[in-house]
Amino acid sequence: MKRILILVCLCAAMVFSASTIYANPEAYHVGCAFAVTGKASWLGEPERNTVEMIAKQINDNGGINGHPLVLHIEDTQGDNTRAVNAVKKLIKKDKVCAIIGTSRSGTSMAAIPVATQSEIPMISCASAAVITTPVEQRKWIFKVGPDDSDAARNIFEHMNAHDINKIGILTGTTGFGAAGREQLKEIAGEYGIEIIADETYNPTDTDMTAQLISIRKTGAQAVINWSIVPAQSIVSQNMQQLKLTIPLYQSHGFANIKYAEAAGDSAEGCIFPAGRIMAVDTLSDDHPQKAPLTEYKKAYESTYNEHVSTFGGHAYDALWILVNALKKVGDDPAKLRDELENTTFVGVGGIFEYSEKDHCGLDKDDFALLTVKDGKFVVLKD
Amino acid sequence: MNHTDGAFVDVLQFLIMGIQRGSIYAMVAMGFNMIYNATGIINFAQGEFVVLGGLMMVTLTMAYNLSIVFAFILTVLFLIIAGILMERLTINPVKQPTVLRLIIITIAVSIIIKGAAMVFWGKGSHYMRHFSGTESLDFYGARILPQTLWIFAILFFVVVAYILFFNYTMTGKCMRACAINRDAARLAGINDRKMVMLSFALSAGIGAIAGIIITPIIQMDYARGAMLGLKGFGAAVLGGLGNSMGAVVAGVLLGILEAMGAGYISSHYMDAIALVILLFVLFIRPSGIFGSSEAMRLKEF
Amino acid sequence: MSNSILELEMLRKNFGGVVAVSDLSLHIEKGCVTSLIGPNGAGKTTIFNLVTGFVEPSSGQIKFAGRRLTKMKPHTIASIGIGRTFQNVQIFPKMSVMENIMVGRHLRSRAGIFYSSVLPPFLRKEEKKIQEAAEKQLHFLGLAQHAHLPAGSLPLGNQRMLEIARALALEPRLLLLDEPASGLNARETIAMGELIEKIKQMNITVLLVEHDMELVMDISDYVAVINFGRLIAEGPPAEIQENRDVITAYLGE
Amino acid sequence: MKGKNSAGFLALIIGIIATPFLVTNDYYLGVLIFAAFNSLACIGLCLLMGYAGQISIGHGAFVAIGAYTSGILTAKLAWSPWLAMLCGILLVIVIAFCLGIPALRLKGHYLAMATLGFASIVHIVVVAAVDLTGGPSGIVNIPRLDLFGYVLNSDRQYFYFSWGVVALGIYIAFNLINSRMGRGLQAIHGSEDAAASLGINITSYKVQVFMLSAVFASVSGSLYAYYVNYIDPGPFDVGHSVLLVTMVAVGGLHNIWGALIGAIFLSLLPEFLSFLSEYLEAFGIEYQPDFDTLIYGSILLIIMLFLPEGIFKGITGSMGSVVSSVKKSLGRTAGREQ
Repeated sequence: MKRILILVCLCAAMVFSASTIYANPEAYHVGCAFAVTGKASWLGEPERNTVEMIAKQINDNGGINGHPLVLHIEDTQGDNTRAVNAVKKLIKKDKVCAIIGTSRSGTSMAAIPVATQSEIPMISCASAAVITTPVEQRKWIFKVGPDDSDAARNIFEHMNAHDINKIGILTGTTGFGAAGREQLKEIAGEYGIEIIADETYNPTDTDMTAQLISIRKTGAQAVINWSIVPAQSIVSQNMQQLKLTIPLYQSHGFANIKYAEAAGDSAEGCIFPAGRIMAVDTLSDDHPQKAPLTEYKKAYESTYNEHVSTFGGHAYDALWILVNALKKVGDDPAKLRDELENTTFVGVGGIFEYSEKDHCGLDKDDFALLTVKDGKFVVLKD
Repeated sequence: MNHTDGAFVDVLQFLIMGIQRGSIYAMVAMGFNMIYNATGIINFAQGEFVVLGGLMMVTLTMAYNLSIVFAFILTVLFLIIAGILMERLTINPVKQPTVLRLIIITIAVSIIIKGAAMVFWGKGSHYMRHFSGTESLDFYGARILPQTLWIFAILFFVVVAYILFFNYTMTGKCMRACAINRDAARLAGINDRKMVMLSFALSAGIGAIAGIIITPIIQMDYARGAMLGLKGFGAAVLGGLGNSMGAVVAGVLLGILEAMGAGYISSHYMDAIALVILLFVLFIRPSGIFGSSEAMRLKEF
Repeated sequence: MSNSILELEMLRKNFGGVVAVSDLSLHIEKGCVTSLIGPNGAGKTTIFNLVTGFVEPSSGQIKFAGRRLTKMKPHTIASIGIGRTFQNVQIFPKMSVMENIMVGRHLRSRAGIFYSSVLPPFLRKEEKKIQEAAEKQLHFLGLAQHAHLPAGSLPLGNQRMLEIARALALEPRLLLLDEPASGLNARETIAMGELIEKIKQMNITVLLVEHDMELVMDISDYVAVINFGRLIAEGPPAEIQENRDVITAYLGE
Repeated sequence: MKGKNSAGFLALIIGIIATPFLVTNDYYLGVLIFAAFNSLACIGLCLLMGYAGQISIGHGAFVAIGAYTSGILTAKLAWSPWLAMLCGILLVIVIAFCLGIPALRLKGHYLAMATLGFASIVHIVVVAAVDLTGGPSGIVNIPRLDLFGYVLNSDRQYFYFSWGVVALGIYIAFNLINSRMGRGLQAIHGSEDAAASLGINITSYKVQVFMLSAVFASVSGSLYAYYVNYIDPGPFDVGHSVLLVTMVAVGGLHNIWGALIGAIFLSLLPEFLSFLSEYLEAFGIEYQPDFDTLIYGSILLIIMLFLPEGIFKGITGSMGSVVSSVKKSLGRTAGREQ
């Protein structure tokens, strides 16, 4: 009996102390919902790391106009149900003024109704176009992930320049891969390119030989591998094994140096569109993004001792865009939303120009075509 | 492309890839069977053994730069200890074991192993160098990786060792006796609790070997266990639970079915094809291809 | 035997190479107690399983009240009026004694899954009838004081009684009892004999497999002796007791 | 329903009515709404596993079929959500019938594998049939449910509605258990031979209860779709099927209340863990959500090791001993006073 009493007291003390710590009326509360663990943790982890780093930086420098920035970070585990709960918790319990996240397109779509209904602005780090379109239904939703169609356009332009017009596509069966597959099929015609093989693989797949042989049989001139999961690095290895020498294009989901490392020398020479963060060193000094990119890369890599990735960059952009808006209008969600629509921001992912009609803000020029050379990402020159 | 095109080369290539996939399923299924024979349960943490084996091997070879052979032995030993620990801590203490309860316990263990692997090894995908290079070899026009040959060879070695162990050693014979009739074996003076522990040790060891040989090809991350476990379970059931040689054949068959299905029917429905066939086999032969219905009746749920 | 209720014609059952029942023909007369006796492994329980549809005959046929039972499922055979008990008591140990018997009323009630789960008020009448019938059985067998105990907690003798009560709840025309007295003490065995007499008086035909010869000779109207799956003798108890073949079969040469 | 169960049912109803007055934060209500979906599926699964003794590691598939039928018919064809839900129910009845007849002949692990295989096939089809299901991109703009023309917009309304459905589910389950059919099922669980000898059509009963439990799962899927307004294959993978079985086993296999408690417990556990991390951080203890998986697994293991019959039996058992000891001491004082 005594033990139970002590336990009750302890719990009460915990509740009390926790509530006093968070009761800081001056602070700006921002919610973050990332897939820190679970099947999409390679997205969520760098995102979480990035926002924690920036928040510390901001608070060390006196906060936002004197207001400390308090981040509430929730783990969605890449799971839709958890994402809905997380976003609801941020809005209803932590009373945040805006939400950054979620990491995946699927979790973003699940969370959108919650944010919309509560009229809290949400900046998604995922890239599917449906997140911000149609814009009338997505009044409160913004995203920093680039549109898949813009990435596809970059690839197709490069193909046009090299007289490639019959291609095979190979996509992962995740939200990212499926959205890419849709876009590729939709806009290939605009560039006079014919998709003659359409194959998919599971994120848990271990071997894409069969799919590549099917593509080889059709006589495709190039392969586009569109995926975000680690399994994609197996594709280039399988191609090397099969001695399949046609050009390999990858999506912007490949923009993680770990994937190139995993693929080893088989990844050499593959071409993919990506934000310029991946090849800062080879960027010319007069490029407007050079400064923020260098700064972010340096800060991230020195803090966490691991390579910077595009996904962390999304979180960087989202948080700074939000912080800039907070600086101007304070933490009223409605004002924040209006301010976000007028934002222009030079960030890691590109130059964001949000407007009433465009809640994505990036266009195809924010991608650069990169390639892998000596195990490093470099800007493709040809 | 050049002369390597052609239906025959494709078939051959699918066959090679199928056997490679299937070899892993076969080894997972053998692990399932060993524990099934000793306890009558399916160990849902079997896939996690494979993951642990792979990750451990990555660390030893890539971070500590140990030689492959040495790291191999160390990893298998590590997993055997892990298997014994699992049995001593979670299976042995259970006083009134019902099948479902033990299964849920193994599910819990699999979650714990997954969580621990995530904390220790992080969430990223880990890769390691192939045993002997990545330059693929020509085999009647089809391409085959040296690692694939390693996988075939090691599967063969494991199967031979398995047969020798269970047919020619006293311990192996005792384990078989326990599998056939536990009460009778106990009356004959066999320590059945020890046999259960041994079965966990061995099946963890086999899991480790599977993980080690496949990691260079598929890379390893903490969350792979569930899928490997599912496929291995499919192979074990297809072969007839408790029948390890049946499991080997069924595992390889399942791998070939998947590769052929992906190549000739549809990569979108690749996994479904193999599963549909599996279900049909079960519906026609309720105790698997090589299972006997008599043996099944002995070990009901 | 024109008045037979159950007719076995050239019945045969092979398990692999083993012949369990070999071209056996036997007619069971209506309203009588007929016993099947024979050494262990003679094929008596197999005959029960053949009659109740648990195993399919390799050849030959079974007729119950003029209907062929071949290819019928056990539950269908139960529905046309054959009840049975099992050699190793098969009660439902986690259910109460009362519920066990209520299960026996299964065929005498009709509610399906939809009515059962959605509209129970419409079923109160039926449920009440089931209960009343079950209570009647309990009283008949003197188990009423145990009605709400879990069946598994009863002593073996009562469990056997319960199993018979459950089969009686079916209101069968033919009741197959598989070694009802095995494992019972002398007093319980006598009670069992009295019970079988009572069942006979209810105009239910009884087919009995039993090793307790005293009981068999006491209550049977007719005895059939089986060895190695063959019928080696049949007739009234007194006749059987004199039969040389039977004595040889039981005692050996 | 009778005795303790009707008292429990009354308590449940009172709990459902009272909760939104005590818990005003939509976040907590939202969590409880998700718990209701799992509870519903688990009640059905408990009928199948605990009472008919048949395992199914494939009920996530029926949840998926319910959710997708609702999603496709309402979002793409603009049907009424109610009609769509009904179609989902009819569809799973047909599918459960077709699957159940061959599958329920299997036993133990073979049945487990067959249902598990079924669940992964459904998941693969949901992922691959892009034209029908939207594939991994899912289905957006699924409408909210309306009740007599009154849209269930707030979480409080949806809470009442979904838990009302759970209460209805429990009512149905108890009716069934205490009926002729329920006794038949328990008889099958006790001894298939004896049940058959009493005229119970075993195959038919197993298939019927399989179909009923599939209906529970399907309704839970439909409710999920109408609540989240978006579905993709993520929540309906094989892991979900395994989770449902785990919920039933953790709560207590042989009791509907157990299934309910298991479902609620495991639905809330991840949220508890996220609170745990906040409190630990508030005390300055570095806590990574990475440990959640580890803790979750450990809790599951501890329950299975120390509460073999599930949480429900564990709680009622200890409550029973408390009650009896209280009774005893009361009796003693009463005795002294006389």
